[in-house]
Amino acid sequence: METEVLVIGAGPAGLAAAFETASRGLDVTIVDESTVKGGQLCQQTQIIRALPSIFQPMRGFELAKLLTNQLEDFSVRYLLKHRLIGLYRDGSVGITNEVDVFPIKFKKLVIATGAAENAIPFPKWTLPGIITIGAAQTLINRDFVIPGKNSVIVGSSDFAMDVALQLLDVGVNVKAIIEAQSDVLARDKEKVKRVKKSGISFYLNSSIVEARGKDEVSEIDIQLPNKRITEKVDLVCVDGGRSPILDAFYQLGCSFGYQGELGGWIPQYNEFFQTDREDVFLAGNAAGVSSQGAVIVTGMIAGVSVCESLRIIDNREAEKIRISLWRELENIESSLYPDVWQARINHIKSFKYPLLKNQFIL
Amino acid sequence: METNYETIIIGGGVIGNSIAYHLSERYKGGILVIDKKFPMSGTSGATQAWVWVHNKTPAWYAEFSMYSAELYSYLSKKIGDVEYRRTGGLSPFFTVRDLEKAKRLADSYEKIGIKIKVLSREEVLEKEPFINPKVVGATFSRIDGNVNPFRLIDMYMRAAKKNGVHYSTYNRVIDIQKQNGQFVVISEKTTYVTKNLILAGGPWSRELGRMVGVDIPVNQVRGQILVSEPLKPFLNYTISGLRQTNNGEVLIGYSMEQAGFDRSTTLDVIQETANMAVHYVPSLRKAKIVRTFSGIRAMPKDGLPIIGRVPDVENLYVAATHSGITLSPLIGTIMTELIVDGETSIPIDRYSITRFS
Amino acid sequence: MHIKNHPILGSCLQEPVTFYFNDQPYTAYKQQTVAAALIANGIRMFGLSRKLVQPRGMFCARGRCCSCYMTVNGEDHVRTCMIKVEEGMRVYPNLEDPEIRGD
Amino acid sequence: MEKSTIICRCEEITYEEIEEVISHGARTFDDIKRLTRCGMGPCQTKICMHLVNKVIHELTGLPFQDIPLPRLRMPLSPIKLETLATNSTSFYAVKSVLDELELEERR
Repeated sequence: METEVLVIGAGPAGLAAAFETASRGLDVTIVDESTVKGGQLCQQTQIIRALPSIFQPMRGFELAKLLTNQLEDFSVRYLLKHRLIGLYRDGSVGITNEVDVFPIKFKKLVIATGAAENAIPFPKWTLPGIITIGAAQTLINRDFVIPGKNSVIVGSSDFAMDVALQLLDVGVNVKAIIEAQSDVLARDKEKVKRVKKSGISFYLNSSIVEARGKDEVSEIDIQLPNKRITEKVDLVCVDGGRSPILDAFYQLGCSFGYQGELGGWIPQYNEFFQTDREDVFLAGNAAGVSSQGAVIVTGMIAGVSVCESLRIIDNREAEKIRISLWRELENIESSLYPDVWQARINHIKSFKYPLLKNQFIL
Repeated sequence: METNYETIIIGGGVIGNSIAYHLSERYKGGILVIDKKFPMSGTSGATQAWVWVHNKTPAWYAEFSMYSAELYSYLSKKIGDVEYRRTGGLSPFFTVRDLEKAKRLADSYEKIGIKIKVLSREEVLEKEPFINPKVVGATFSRIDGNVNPFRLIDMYMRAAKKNGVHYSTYNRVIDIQKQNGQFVVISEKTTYVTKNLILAGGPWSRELGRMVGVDIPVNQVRGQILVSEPLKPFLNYTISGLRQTNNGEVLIGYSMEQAGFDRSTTLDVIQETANMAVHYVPSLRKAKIVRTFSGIRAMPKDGLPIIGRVPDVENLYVAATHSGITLSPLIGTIMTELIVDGETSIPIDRYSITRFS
Repeated sequence: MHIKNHPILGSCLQEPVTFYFNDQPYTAYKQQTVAAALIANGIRMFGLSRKLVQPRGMFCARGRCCSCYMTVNGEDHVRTCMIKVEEGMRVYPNLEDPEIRGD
Repeated sequence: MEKSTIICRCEEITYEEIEEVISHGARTFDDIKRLTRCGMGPCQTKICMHLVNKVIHELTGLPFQDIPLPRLRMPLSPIKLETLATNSTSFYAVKSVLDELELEERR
C-alpha cells in the first residue's frame, strides 16, 4: 500500500495533522490500534478550555467528534485496529491487523502515538483493583462500568482531579488523594478547590506502604506524616504522570533527548515538528506531554510542515501559519504549564545535540 | 585505583570472561577485564546460545568443539548453574537431496569418532512430535545442547571476581602501546600497564588488533532472532533454527547477513524467520512473538577460531572466534595453559593467526 | 456494575450480549471491552502471575501491560482490555503458560 | 523502597534483585535486564522502564539523561507467529544447517 502522508495515531494530534494535510489535498492514511477515532479524548467528559482559538471550550469527547468530523470531506483512509510493528529494509513500515502484516510506503510520516501512564510501585501493587487513573476513567466514561465502590487515588495531577470528580459523579466513593510531595501537583486551582469541596481528603507527604487482599485489593496501609492508617478500599487509582510513547521513533532510528518536564526521553525535533529523519514528523504528547489544546496545535504545526515539505504550500505561507501556531502554542502551554513550555523551547534548541542516537549501531 | 596488572583482557564477552575465570583459578590477583560497555551488551548477549558440534567442518574443528562441549558439565559444577542442558541436537531436512548431504556429513564425522545419526521421518517425529510431518529426516547428534548465555557470563564474572579478578566496565580502550617490554593500555577512564595482553574483542577484534599493529581478520555477520512468549515445555531437543529455553520461550532464527555493526532488525528477515518456524513446527502458529533481536557475530575470515600467541609481539595473545558460547570453556582453559604453562594440552597450531600471513 | 445512566453521557449502553466466564453466563454491552465486561460483573481477578502465582487483573486498559491476559475463544494470552465483548464469547482466566496446540 | 516491591510486573523482579545487580556493576536498563530478566516479559519494559531508571538514578546518582532507554524492538507488542508468517518457504537470509554445509564444501 502507498500513501502520501501516513499518520500513526488517531488521537487529537494525529487528527489535527491529518486535517492540515488532507484539507490541502494530500492523500492521508491514519493508523490506530483502537476501534475508535479521537484517542484518549473519547473518554474525557470534563470541559477543556485551553484550546486553539478556532475552538470553543467543550468536553473532550465532543472535541474528538469535531476533529473527526472535520476530516469527513477529504481523502483520509482509516486503518483502525491496526498498528505499526516495525520496518522493512526498503524503508516502508510494517502494519498489522493481527491477521496479516503488510508494508505501507509513505512520502511523509507523522508519529502521534501519544503518552503512556507511569506506574507507582508499592508492595502488592500488582493486585487486581489497583489500576491506572486513566484506566479508571476509561472504565466509567467509555465502557460504562463502575470500577469499584471505595477508592483512593495516588498522585495529584490535574488529570487526577478530573477523574476524582468523575468517579464521584458515577457513585464511586473517593476516600482520599494521596500525594508524596508536600503540595498538590495540579495547577488548576479552581478544580482542586472543587475536589476539596466534594469531601475528598488530601493526604500530602504521604504514600502507600502496602496493599493487601486475597484475590483483589481489600485494604491499604497509608503512611501519613505523623501516623500510619489503614483504609478499606477495593479500588486504587495510580497517577504516576505520563511519558511519551517512543517505540516507533526508536525503530525508525530517530535520535532522542531528555526533558524531565516533557515526560523524560523524547525524540529530537525542530520548530517544524520534524525529527532528525527528514521524512518523519511528530505531534502531540509523543513530542512531550502537554495539555489537550497544546497537543492539537503541535499536530497542526506538523501538518503544515509536512505540506511545506511536499511543496503543497510555499515556504513563506507555511512560515506565516507556523508563526501564528507557535504563538497559539505558547499561549496555551505557558499559561498553566510554563515549565513545559520552557522545556519545549530548550528541547528545540538542543535539536542538533541528541543524547541518544544510532541506537542500533553496536 | 590499581593500574598495574599481570594480565589484561580486553573484551568482557563470553570468551574474555572465560579466560579471566580460568586464569584466576591458576593465579590470584593481577587480572583485569576491560569492556567498552558491560558484559553481555555485545555479541555474547544476543545469541540462541547453542552448544553445538553438529555441523562444524572440517572434522578437526568439530572435534575441537566437542572437547569444549564436554567441559560444560564440569564447568557448571565449578561456577554454578548456567542452565546447561545437553539436549541433543536435531537438524531436520525436508528434501531427498538433503538426505544425501546428511549421509555425507555423518560419514565424514564417523572418521573422527563423532556420532551423527541420520534419522528417518518416523524417528524424527517420535523424538520431536511437533515437527512438521512433511519432514524427510534429520541429522542428530547427542552431544549438542544449549546454555543460558546470561547466566553463563554472569557466573563466569562472579566466579572470577571471587578469585580476585578486577573489572572495568563502560571503559573503552583508546590506544595500546608497547613500552619497556610492557603494554600500556590507554582507556577512557585511566591508563593501565600490563605484562600480558589478551585481545578478546569478538567482532571488534580488527579494531583492537590495529592498535598493536596486528591484522586480526574478523568480520561481522548479523543474525536476527525471534523470541516467543513462554510456552509449556514441548520441544525436547535443540533444533537447528529453534530451541525452547528453560523458562519456556522459544528462540527462533538461523539468518545470516552482512550488515557491519548495524544490529537493527528488519521485518523482511523477521517474516522469513517466522516462515521457517511455522514450516518446522506448524503448531507454533498461535504462539505469540514478544520480541526480536539481532546479534552481530564475530566471523573470522575463514570461519575458524583465531587463538593463541601473536608472533613477533611478546606476551600478546588473541582469542577471537565465531561460536564463542560453544567454545568458551575450552578456549578459557587453553589460553590459561598457554599463559601459565607455556604449552597447551591439545594442539592449537591450526588456529594460529599466522595462517593468514 | 454497569452505568445505566451516565451523569454526562446519559443512557449509552448499546445492545446487551451474553458471554461466558469459566462457563458461567454474564451480561455485558456491545461497546464494552472483555476486561470491562468482567469488571462490571464483579470479576476482577483475570489470572495468576507466572512466578509467584499471585492474582492479576486489568491494570493499564491501554494494551500495554499485558496484565489482563486471558484465554478468549480458545486463543491464549489475549489482551482483554483491547477487544470488544461478543455474544457467546468464552473467556477463561490465564492461569499458566499456554500449551502449544497441534493443528 | 521496600525491598520486596515488584518493579517488573511481568517477570516479577523485585527492587532487591535490581539493587543487587547494580551493586555488581549494572548501570543501564539493558544491563539489569540481562542479569535479572527484568523487562523480558510480554510488556517488554513498557511498564517498568521508568521505575527501573528511577532505581538506577537513586542508587548510582547518575542523572536521568545518562541512563539510556532500553533497546526497544519489533514487534512492539506481542503478535501471533502466524500473523508474521507469510507461508512462503523460499528463504534468503535464513539458512539451515545443511545449507551451511554446502558453503563449507564449496570453500
